[in-house]
Amino acid sequence: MAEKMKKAAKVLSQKKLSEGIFDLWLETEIAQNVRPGQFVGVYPENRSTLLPRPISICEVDKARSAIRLVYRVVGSGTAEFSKASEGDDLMILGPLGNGFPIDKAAGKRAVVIGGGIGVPPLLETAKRMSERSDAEAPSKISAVMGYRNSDTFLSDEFSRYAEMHIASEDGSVGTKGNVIDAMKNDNVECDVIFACGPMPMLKGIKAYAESIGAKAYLSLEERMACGVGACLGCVCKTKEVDEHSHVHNARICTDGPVFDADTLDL
Amino acid sequence: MAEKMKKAAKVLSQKKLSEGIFDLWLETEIAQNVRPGQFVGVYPENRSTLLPRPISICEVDKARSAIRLVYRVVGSGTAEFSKASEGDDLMILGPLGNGFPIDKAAGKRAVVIGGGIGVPPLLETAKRMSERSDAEAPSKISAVMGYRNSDTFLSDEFSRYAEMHIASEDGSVGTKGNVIDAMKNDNVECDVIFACGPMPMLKGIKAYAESIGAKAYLSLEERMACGVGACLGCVCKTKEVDEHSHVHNARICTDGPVFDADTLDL
Amino acid sequence: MNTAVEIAGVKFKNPVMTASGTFGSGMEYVDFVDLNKLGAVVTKGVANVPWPGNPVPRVAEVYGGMLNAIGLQNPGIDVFVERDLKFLEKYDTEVIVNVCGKSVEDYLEVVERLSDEKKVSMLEINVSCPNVKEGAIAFGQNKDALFDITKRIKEKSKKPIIMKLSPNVTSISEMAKAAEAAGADAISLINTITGMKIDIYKRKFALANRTGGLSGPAIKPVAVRMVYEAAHAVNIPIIGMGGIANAEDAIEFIMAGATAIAVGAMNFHDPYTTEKVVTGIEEYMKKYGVEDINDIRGIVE
Amino acid sequence: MNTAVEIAGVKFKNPVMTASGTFGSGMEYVDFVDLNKLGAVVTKGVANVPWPGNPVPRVAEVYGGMLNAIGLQNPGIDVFVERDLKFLEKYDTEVIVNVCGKSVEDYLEVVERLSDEKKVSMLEINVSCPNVKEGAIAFGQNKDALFDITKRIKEKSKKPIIMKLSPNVTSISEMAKAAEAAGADAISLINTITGMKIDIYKRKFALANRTGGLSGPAIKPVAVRMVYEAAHAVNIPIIGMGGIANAEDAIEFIMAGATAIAVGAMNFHDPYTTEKVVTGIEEYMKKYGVEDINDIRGIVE
Ligand SMILES: Cc1cc2nc3c(=O)[nH]c(=O)nc-3n(C[C@H](O)[C@H](O)[C@H](O)COP(=O)(O)OP(=O)(O)OC[C@H]3O[C@@H](n4cnc5c(N)ncnc54)[C@H](O)[C@@H]3O)c2cc1C
Ligand SMILES: Cc1cc2nc3c(=O)[nH]c(=O)nc-3n(C[C@H](O)[C@H](O)[C@H](O)COP(=O)(O)OP(=O)(O)OC[C@H]3O[C@@H](n4cnc5c(N)ncnc54)[C@H](O)[C@@H]3O)c2cc1C
Ligand SMILES: Cc1cc2nc3c(=O)[nH]c(=O)nc-3n(C[C@H](O)[C@H](O)[C@H](O)COP(=O)(O)O)c2cc1C
Ligand SMILES: Cc1cc2nc3c(=O)[nH]c(=O)nc-3n(C[C@H](O)[C@H](O)[C@H](O)COP(=O)(O)O)c2cc1C
Ligand code: FES
Ligand code: FES
Repeated sequence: MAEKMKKAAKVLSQKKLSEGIFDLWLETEIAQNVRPGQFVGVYPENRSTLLPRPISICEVDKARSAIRLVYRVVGSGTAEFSKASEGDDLMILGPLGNGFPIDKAAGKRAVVIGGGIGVPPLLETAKRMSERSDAEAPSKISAVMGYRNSDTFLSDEFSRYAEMHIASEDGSVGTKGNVIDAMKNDNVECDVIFACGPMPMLKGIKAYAESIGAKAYLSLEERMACGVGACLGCVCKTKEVDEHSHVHNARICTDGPVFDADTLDL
Repeated sequence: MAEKMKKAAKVLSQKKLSEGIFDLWLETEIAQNVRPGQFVGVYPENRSTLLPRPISICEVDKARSAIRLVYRVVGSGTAEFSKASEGDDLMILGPLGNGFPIDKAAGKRAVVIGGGIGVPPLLETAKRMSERSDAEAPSKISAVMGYRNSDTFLSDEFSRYAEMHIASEDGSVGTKGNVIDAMKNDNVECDVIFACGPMPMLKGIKAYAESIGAKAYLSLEERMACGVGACLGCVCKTKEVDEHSHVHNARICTDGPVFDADTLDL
Repeated sequence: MNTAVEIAGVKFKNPVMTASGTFGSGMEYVDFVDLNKLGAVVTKGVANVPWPGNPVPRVAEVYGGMLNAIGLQNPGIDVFVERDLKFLEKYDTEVIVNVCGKSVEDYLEVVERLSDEKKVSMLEINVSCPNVKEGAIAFGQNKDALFDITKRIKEKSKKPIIMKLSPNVTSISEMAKAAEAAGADAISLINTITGMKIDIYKRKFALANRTGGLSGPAIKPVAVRMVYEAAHAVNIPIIGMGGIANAEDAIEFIMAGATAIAVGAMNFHDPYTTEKVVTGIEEYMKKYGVEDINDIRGIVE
Repeated sequence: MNTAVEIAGVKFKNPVMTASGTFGSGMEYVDFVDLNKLGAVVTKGVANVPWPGNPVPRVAEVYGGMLNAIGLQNPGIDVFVERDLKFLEKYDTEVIVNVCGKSVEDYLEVVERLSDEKKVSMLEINVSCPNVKEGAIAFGQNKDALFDITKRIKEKSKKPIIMKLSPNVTSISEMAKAAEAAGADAISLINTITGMKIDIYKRKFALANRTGGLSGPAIKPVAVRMVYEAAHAVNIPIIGMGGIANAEDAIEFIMAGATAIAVGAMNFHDPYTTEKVVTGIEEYMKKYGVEDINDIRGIVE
């Protein structure tokens, strides 16, 4: 696994992607060794807030040694990041977590599913799968993205790598409803799921995958302090006794954020 | 007395005056109603430090609605201020304190005495006296400035308003020794003293003024919290019971920073 | 929309007060704040006679707050009544006088002296100042002593009594219960937490008094917890304080169980804070459809 | 220049340790820190059997620090010895094992189990975790209970014992004296201060456990004061912690009377902190002509 580091990363560009959502490219050597679904901790400058903000890696550009973060402004940390512009430095900790096991999709019909601000990490996931050599590649890649309304940020980029399906809560785009509704509605073919989004969506996917006999790998979120597995702040419940903790708990930051849905007690 | 306010002030210019000493012009309406010897509280952006930094007003430019601060970088607040540049905003609280009573020098031989980073507030003091109409003006204005070495920041500007005398600890410029040594050495004529600098210097001046029968007005420093007379953090000892506190304590931020030396128990 | 709260029969137009010792008698903040807009002005602690307080330095900045060891400097009750109280008479706001003393008798003298002052709505009894050697804190760290002094003050006072509790105790619930059992009309908390700062270059304490009271945003989580614990231990109203910087903080205290709140050290960071908190609470209520501020008190259980 | 310190006959190459629970067993920080450079690795609390800990959210950020209510999740002593201790054997650093329990018997079981483990230099007994309902904190907030458990552990343990004290007490001096009287070889302080955070928009506690322990720079002044008070109350060595972010903070604790210090929450802000503190202390000593770190211990009186 790539060595973790905390280092300054230079802002290559930042733009507003849609209301309250920002699109940030950072130059960092972390880019050289990243798996899709991994994340970084971004540190605010504001010295009254000391913890890193976990943000998924949305895309990687090895040639420029750059990673892309797409994030929503929700509090003081993300508000601060949104003000960074080209040439500024941001301190980041990473690469963190395990990432999506895309080799599990070799020869299978893979579906990446994202809900709201869970969409970003699936872009690199879809991209990597699409770049694989024939033997390792999925037989098909679909993307199912759930949004609140017609603000379907990033969806255009997914269509480069995957067959696109959209669900929107207000029905303004694609299927009215959630991602499962879209899957059913559009008859999305599916052997393996890689998903990230709010907990109710993930629970729904776990149940749906079980019902159709597909495998699902879910990326979870939890409040974090260390980001490196030391504080035991960010656990989720596991069905079996976890190998590291020896209780029914796994660390999302280190053993996850991506888990085989079958191992989780959601 | 001018109403106090806390407002953003725009940086008009900032330059390094000498090693670790910065010269900052701020645009602020406070400029319209300032007395020499008053100060402002400057707030760091760094949200882990919440208290205002008291900095004396070194010069006023009413036409530009601007005040000048000359300060030494000693800690995190001043270090941060030193990085501000044209167009930046700094939050300031002011005008604070009473200022030097320059009317007491009408028709008298006035001497402004500054030591180290106590020099700045005396510049506006000397300037104002020099601008007074004949009846109110001192009969003579001298300036005695004490420095560590040949880095005699601001001294050239004093020579516009006052007869200049310099003392340096290492003897590299002017009289070797302190400001009293320079006064004696240069036979500086003196009826009224306005002084600001380290406590040992102020004690020396108080004693010297008594010995030659001159009046002395001393500007004191103390750790402050509120800057407006509410917290009672910044007191100095007074000979008599103070009118406000009803004990032998006066508030430097509000009853001072300038005190008639005769009223102080230094 | 109702922002008024009631404590011991006294009606405050809103729950926003000034924390004792951080706002003088209001006089020092009139350039910044319209005192008429505040729920109450809580004055600096006053004793039966003038107190000179501690040597300087009395204040020191620390991460997210400050230490103070003022030592309750005050001009004594006579000057206070003549000057500060007279000044406050001009304003349409409730006045709570913070009372300090070295012995029970000291407190009683001030309490009696204020009992007939019309402008005084309540008395806040400071038994929790960590910065004076005698009396004061001793009453605030021992539940029997707290019970005793509360009872004796209640016997004498014609004004409702707020006991101001120290956070430097093992169990705030027990202290709150002791105050309630002795008849206190309300409690306020927290006073400052005892702290220390050393200048490693000068090899000296930052404060002449060595220790001082920590206040400011740094202590807010401790204060919220203690307000919550106290609110679940007693039935008398609670005035919450400790690091309040804005309306969100104020509402956090109210949701933890406080009937009113006070702004302390943050007045020094932003002298407009108290008024901004008043406005901010109204905005929150409007935005989230809170009809009556009393409806959200203690709502997080 | 000497940076080595000694506690109960154990020699530490420098006074810099990791605060229990913030550094795992060191394993999680090897990408950032050379464990060989540290005075000691203090491990996460371990019990006789695995503990699942509290429900999430377990951590919340606050001004200048954080709240945690991990609830002492741990894999139990067997796994700890097999895996964590084995891992630490590779390093040339002292190992202090933090021990938790719900009853005296729980503690004794772990203490006995570790008594013959070569790699273990000392045991730190956590009687001050505010986040578990049973046991633990009760021992840390009552001086008789503290005396009793300390005594019983001392009778059984072949390793020197550090009692880790809670700051949530009226008098830290009394607690320190009780630990000393019962035979503790050293004390460490402070554990976290109990705090609370409420999300006023969700109208929920930020932590599932409601309350959590406050740590980080926000608590440093309280920690320094308690180290100072304890150092003046007892003669056994003190390991100081609470908000240490850099070498200056570390030296402040040492000047207040600590023999060694530990870095906790600030590891999360900067995973290199511990090593930077080691280097920074050396630089300070060089610059200010301190020959032996032991010369500045408790120098500010
Ligand atoms: C593994 C992981 C990947 C994530 N990837 C993304 C992403 O790609 N894009 C994106 O917009 N968001 C992502 N999030 C959520 C993101 O971490 C939060 O929105 C962010 O931390 C909020 O910080 P703030 O200072 O703006 O908010 P504040 O509310 O001011 O933060 C206060 C504290 O709470 C924490 N916090 C707040 N919300 C969350 C949350 N939802 N999850 C975890 N911690 C939180 C903060 O980190 C901080 O410690 C991810 C979270 C996790 C755990
Ligand atoms: C009335 C008055 C006028 C002053 N005028 C000037 C001036 O014109 N130029 C100048 O360079 N300096 C002046 N000073 C000193 C200046 O206030 C301090 O150097 C400054 O506050 C240091 O802040 P810091 O954050 O850089 O230092 P830090 O040491 O990080 O500050 C920590 C805390 O200590 C306070 N503090 C530190 N040093 C002093 C000090 N000497 N006096 C009061 N508080 C202090 C800070 O305000 C802050 O609250 C004046 C002080 C007073 C009281
Ligand atoms: C400078 C200063 C002076 C204080 N003086 C008093 C006082 O006279 N009486 C009192 O009961 N509390 C006093 N306090 C405590 C405050 O009223 C308040 O309880 C405490 O500061 C916590 O609130 P904060 O964090 O908002 O400041 C003082 C606090 C400060 C900072
Ligand atoms: C996430 C976390 C977990 C902790 N776990 C333990 C523990 O298992 N045992 C213990 O004695 N102290 C534990 N502590 C307390 C720390 O060791 C330390 O005493 C406290 O955090 C103060 O130091 P700091 O401000 O540097 O973090 C924990 C603290 C944190 C933040
Ligand atoms: S955030 Fe510390 S273990 Fe995951
Ligand atoms: S700084 Fe508060 S009274 Fe002077």
